[in-house]
Amino acid sequence: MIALAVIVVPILFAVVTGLAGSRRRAALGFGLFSTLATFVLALFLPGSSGISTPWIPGIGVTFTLSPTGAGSVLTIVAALTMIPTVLMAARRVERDPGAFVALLLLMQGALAGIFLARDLVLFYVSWEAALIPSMLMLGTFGRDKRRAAVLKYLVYAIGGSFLMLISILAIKPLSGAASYRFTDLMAATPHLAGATQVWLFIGLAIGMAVKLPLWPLHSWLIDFNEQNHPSGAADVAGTLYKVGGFGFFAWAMPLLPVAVNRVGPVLLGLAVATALYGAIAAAAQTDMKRLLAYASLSHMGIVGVGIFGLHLAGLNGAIFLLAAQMLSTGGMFLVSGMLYERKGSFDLDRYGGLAKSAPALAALSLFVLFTFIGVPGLANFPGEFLSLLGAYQHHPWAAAFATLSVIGAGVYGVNLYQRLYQGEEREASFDVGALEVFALIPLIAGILWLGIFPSPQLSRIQTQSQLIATPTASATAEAPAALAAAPARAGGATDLLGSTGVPGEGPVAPDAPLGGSR
Amino acid sequence: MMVPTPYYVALSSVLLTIGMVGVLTRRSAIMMFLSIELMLNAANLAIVAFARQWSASGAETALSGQAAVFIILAIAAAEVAVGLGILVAIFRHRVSTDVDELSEVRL
Amino acid sequence: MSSVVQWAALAPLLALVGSLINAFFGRSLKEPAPGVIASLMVAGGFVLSVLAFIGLQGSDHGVQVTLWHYLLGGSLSVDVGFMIDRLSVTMMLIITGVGLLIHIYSIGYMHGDDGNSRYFSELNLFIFAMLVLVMASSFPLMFIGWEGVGVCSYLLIGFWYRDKANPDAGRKAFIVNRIGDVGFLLAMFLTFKVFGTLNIAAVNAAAPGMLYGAGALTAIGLLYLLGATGKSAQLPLQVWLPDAMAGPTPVSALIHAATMVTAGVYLIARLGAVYAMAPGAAGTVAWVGAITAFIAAFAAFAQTDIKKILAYSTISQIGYMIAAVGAGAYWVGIFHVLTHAFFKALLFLSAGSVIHAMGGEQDIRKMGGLGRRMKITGNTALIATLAISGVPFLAGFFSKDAILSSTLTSGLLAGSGNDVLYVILLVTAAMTAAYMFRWYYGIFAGESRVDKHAAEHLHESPAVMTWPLGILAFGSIAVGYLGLPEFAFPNLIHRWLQPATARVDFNELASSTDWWLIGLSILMVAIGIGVGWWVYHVRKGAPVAGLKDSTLAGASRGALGFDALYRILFIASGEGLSGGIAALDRDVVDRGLAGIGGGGTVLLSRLARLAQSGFARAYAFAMLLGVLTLVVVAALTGVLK
Amino acid sequence: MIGFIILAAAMIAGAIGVVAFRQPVHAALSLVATLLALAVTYVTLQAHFLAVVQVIVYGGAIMVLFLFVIMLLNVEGQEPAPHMKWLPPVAYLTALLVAAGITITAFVDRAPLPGADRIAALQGGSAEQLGTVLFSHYVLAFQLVGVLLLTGIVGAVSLAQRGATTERKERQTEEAAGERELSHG
Repeated sequence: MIALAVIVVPILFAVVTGLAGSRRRAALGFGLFSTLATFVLALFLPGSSGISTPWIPGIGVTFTLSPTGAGSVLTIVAALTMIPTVLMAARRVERDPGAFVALLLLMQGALAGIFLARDLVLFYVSWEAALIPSMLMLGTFGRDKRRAAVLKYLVYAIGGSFLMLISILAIKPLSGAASYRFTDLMAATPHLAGATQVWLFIGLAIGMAVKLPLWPLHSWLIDFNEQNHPSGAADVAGTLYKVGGFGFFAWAMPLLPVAVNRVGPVLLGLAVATALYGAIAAAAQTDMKRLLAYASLSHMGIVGVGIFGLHLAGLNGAIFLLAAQMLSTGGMFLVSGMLYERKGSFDLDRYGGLAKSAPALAALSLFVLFTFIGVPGLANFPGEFLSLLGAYQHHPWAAAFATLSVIGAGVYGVNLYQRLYQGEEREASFDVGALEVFALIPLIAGILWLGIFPSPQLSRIQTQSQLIATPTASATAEAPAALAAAPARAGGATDLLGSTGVPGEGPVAPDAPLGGSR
Repeated sequence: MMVPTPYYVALSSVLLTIGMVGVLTRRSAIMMFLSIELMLNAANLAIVAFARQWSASGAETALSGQAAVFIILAIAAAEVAVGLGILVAIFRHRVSTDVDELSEVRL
Repeated sequence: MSSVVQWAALAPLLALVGSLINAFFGRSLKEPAPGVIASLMVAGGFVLSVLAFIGLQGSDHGVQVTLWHYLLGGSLSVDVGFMIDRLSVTMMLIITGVGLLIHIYSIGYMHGDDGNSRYFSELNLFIFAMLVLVMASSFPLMFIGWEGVGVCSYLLIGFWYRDKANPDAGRKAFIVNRIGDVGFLLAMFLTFKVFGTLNIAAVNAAAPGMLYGAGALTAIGLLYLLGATGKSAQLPLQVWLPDAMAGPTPVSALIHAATMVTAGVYLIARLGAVYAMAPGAAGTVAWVGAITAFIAAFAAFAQTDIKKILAYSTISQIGYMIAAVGAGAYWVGIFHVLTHAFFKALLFLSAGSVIHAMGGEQDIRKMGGLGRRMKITGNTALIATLAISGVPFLAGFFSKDAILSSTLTSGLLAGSGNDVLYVILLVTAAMTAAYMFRWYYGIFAGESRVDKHAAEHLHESPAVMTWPLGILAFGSIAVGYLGLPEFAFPNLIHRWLQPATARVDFNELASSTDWWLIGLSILMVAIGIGVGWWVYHVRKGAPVAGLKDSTLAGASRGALGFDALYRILFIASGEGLSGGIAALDRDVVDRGLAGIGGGGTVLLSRLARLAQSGFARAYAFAMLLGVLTLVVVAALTGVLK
Repeated sequence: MIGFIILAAAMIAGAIGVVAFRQPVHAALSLVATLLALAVTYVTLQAHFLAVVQVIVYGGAIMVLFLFVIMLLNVEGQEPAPHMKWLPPVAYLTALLVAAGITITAFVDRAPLPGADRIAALQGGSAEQLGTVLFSHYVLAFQLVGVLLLTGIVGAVSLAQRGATTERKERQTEEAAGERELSHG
């Protein structure tokens, strides 16, 4: 039932906030209460019970929600990210903040629907429902050239969704599944003929690749971020909406394993291209938002590498990275909004030396930035690392190329920091206010939480990763089999050390008292 | 002597197309309306003819076609009432029933 | 027993707490509180390390402390856990011990800087990351420390961020290090593929069971070497370290001389079992080290910046260490890390003392004769110079000699040209002595070239700075005796480290040959010192006079043009590529797709607009056309049936 | 058959009249003629009840409404359209094609038709029979039509009423203004 509440509460509050009109305090109050309540509810998602009732029985559509697996992780993190976003939106949107907050809350409800739905049609409905608020935010509150951006966004999104819809409509009759429920589909679709699977998969893949986004279907993202409201709140919502990877992970890939084996390498190649392309293009940007857009495109490429690498570690990592980048990319966009408030521009040439008059903002930005570029110990790293590691196990060269994007991340990351905060200060500015600190605290807490203790979330994700058929170990591990007399496994490391008697690393004291959180 | 159904259908089609021509060539909304009524009745004729054709199957719903025509008649009555109401309102506003002048909905 | 050792796991935590205290409350603390807090935290870490050191005396085995589960995915499982064994404890002692002295020194050096608390926060964060690096029980955790020290290095190089050159240097260091990190990442991926685990101990345990010289092991070795070259400033990634001298001098001493840059040496020593099975990789390591040592020593001759000379010297000395671990003499590499930590930290801190006294001047052409005004600094610098030059009975002599003999006798390098390596390193030893005496004479001896204004303010540094100098000077002499030549004397450090490092075979030499080799290296050092003394002292050549305008001098000054080459090869082409891709995306991918889609749509919409005349009768006609179509279809199907 | 031909001729003549007459009143009356002929045709098709309804509802109520409106608005005949001069000829041609197509289809389609004897035996179309069907199978549709009619009435009334009230108000203000002028004058 909590799963339903996580969807319904934000939507109800969106209606209430919308009805409250343009009163700023109402928007702030309702918005904060709703996001906090949703976050608390979301924390109880793991372990709660799901829902499954018939919805449109005539065509086998059910209303099925499941608070397990990757969806619950993403829902929790998205709910956390929404708190500062609503806070900033309610304070910073000049005209009609109530409508903006209402749209954000609608977005949150739809996102929770995407993450928790275990019925393909319900998933699609949520997927399309999220499009409306994100489009309205861009179209109503965006900057000067928003009309072109909206048009481009809609063309890409609807074009993709249309193909996806065709596949979704076809998948049940073709496979003879009992309903659109995931478990029913899963019982039938993997047995479809190869060619059928490929066509169905291509339809789904195009819709999801637009949202991932995968090169060359990414063009909308850049304009979307550049033209959104300068507070950055709408960009955060857009970042949360980069659910293409989750679509592949939760639906397209488990349902159509044969197609994944055939089409997967192509998608992996595109993902590698996306990762490198985004990182390289980001280094040349002079507009903060465009830079962030390209950089997050590069991260999405790594998500793709993890997913299409078809290794459990990579699958876990990709979804984890998706969750972590909600916090880090979201944080970067909020920081960009804070900077815009100080200088009234996103042009990096107009910045410099801000660390002198805004040292705390510099420190907080640097923290989020380091997360963003995947410095280990922080939230993005486990995801990036596992994604690339997983892909490497089956496709070493692809993963090696994708790993080069790490260098690009270093380049655009430190360039950005240097151009914003270092050097001689042009004109004095002011340091973070209480609002901004309160906005960044949840994000930083989340970053530390995910960065230091990733394994509970990873194990939750893994329950779902296992549904995707991965190539068996024997097919890929020929090298170690030939090389290793006794390949060690992580779990058995201690035993191995004790028995082999290598004069090297000292054997491990079993059951060290400080440990034991396994 | 029974007149076969195709004759009725042919008659119906002639009436229908005459109505169509009326809709297309007359500019007065009243005249277009009259033509539309004509087309409606042409369709009714065809339905009644088909109803007779298929009622021969002896099914329980043999009179479905006639029931449909009955309902269409009722709807036509409502349509005419509202349509003429709109017409009167437009006429009050514009002192004309020329539909070519009513092209404001164009972008 | 082992519980004492386990407490060492708290050492990183202490440093982290110190960093956080200074980050959050440092600005409201009055000097010297931030420095004192930071120093106390490091002192706590040092005490814990000493306790662990004592605790490990009796046992050959390390202690593995597992804290919590970090990563999982299929068969991959990584814990956050520390491995405290003799190797890591040795590194911990260096980090916290030398680190503590440098922290104390910094209290005096950074006095009055408005970023005081930020400085100590970042310095403590560095200690935290470095401890994590050496204590990590698994590669990903080690990588956290590995990049963590890189981040701290970036922050501290650009500490005085207002001068654009400093952040530029920090950026360069960060990016070059990231290139090395790619090597580290790929090495981890391959390690997992080959060994099925990322636990360091498990990999080391499994490696001896592998095929000797297997390609996969060589690849792993080379990839970790790439990581090591980035962090330890070895060829081809050595270019960042000289620029890194832009940071405060104690930072150069701690990060860019004593600890962080030796991480590569530690990594290879830690993975000794893998390199011991991969002679190709080990040979490459040794060669990279030897060539770097030579090139950097050559580049040190023509530098005029007091710290850049030391930076090139550091690169050269790390080259020695890398050569040693490449030869499989892991204890020797760590031994040189230890001795180098003392005398190089001492050199940097002496240089810092000079810079402090000169009011920020770093050009040795404007120094000279300072030993007379700054007695303590001058004398400690002399001890350090003698130690690094390899003068007998000082620390550098013992460790350098061990490196020379191990490269000559290593069985692992049997196919990689032992003797050539030995000769290169021997010549480099003479060069080291020569350029270090150029440095010493240029600053502390001879005539004063200090301008009048600066000369008036010349003063010896306060006690908080000179005491660490003294302790380090003592260390620069004493620690060498831990590793007396093995063939004749008890060698404490080898015996201590042996259980924690992999075993590699070395050829036995006759005892007399050993003595001859020592004599040879003493001779080379004597030649080096003699040349330095003659050129820079007796002939009173200004530090740059001897080599002023030759091509050789130019090559030395430009460090063989690596910077210039990379600027063309990578920076210019990288910027070109980046700009090109950005333009491609803007003009081709975006406009192209938008053009095809948008242009087509516009065309269609123009056509469609023709139909939308706004005349109701036109719409009716359109409907009629539709009816006609239906009828025609129906008629045709009817007729044709 | 002869009866059918006469009825068809009357109907087509009436239809052409609807389209061709200039004056709306003439056209409306011509439509009445067509509808009455249609009612007779319904009788030949055994739709007795519908024939009656056709006369009462169509020929009576609806056409009277039309005539009222025509008289009320005083609509007169109009000149041919200035726009889309190409439309009438094209419309004639298209209409001809449609009629031809439907006729051909109706005669050519060889779907099996039930025998004429069984059709002759059919005695449906009385009020009782139609009522039975309407109130059993199509009761929901029937009810909905009732609702629709109600809506139509409300809509028509409100459309008419709104115009009326605004006019009344305008008239009142004019009168008030006139009175003021009078009092001042």
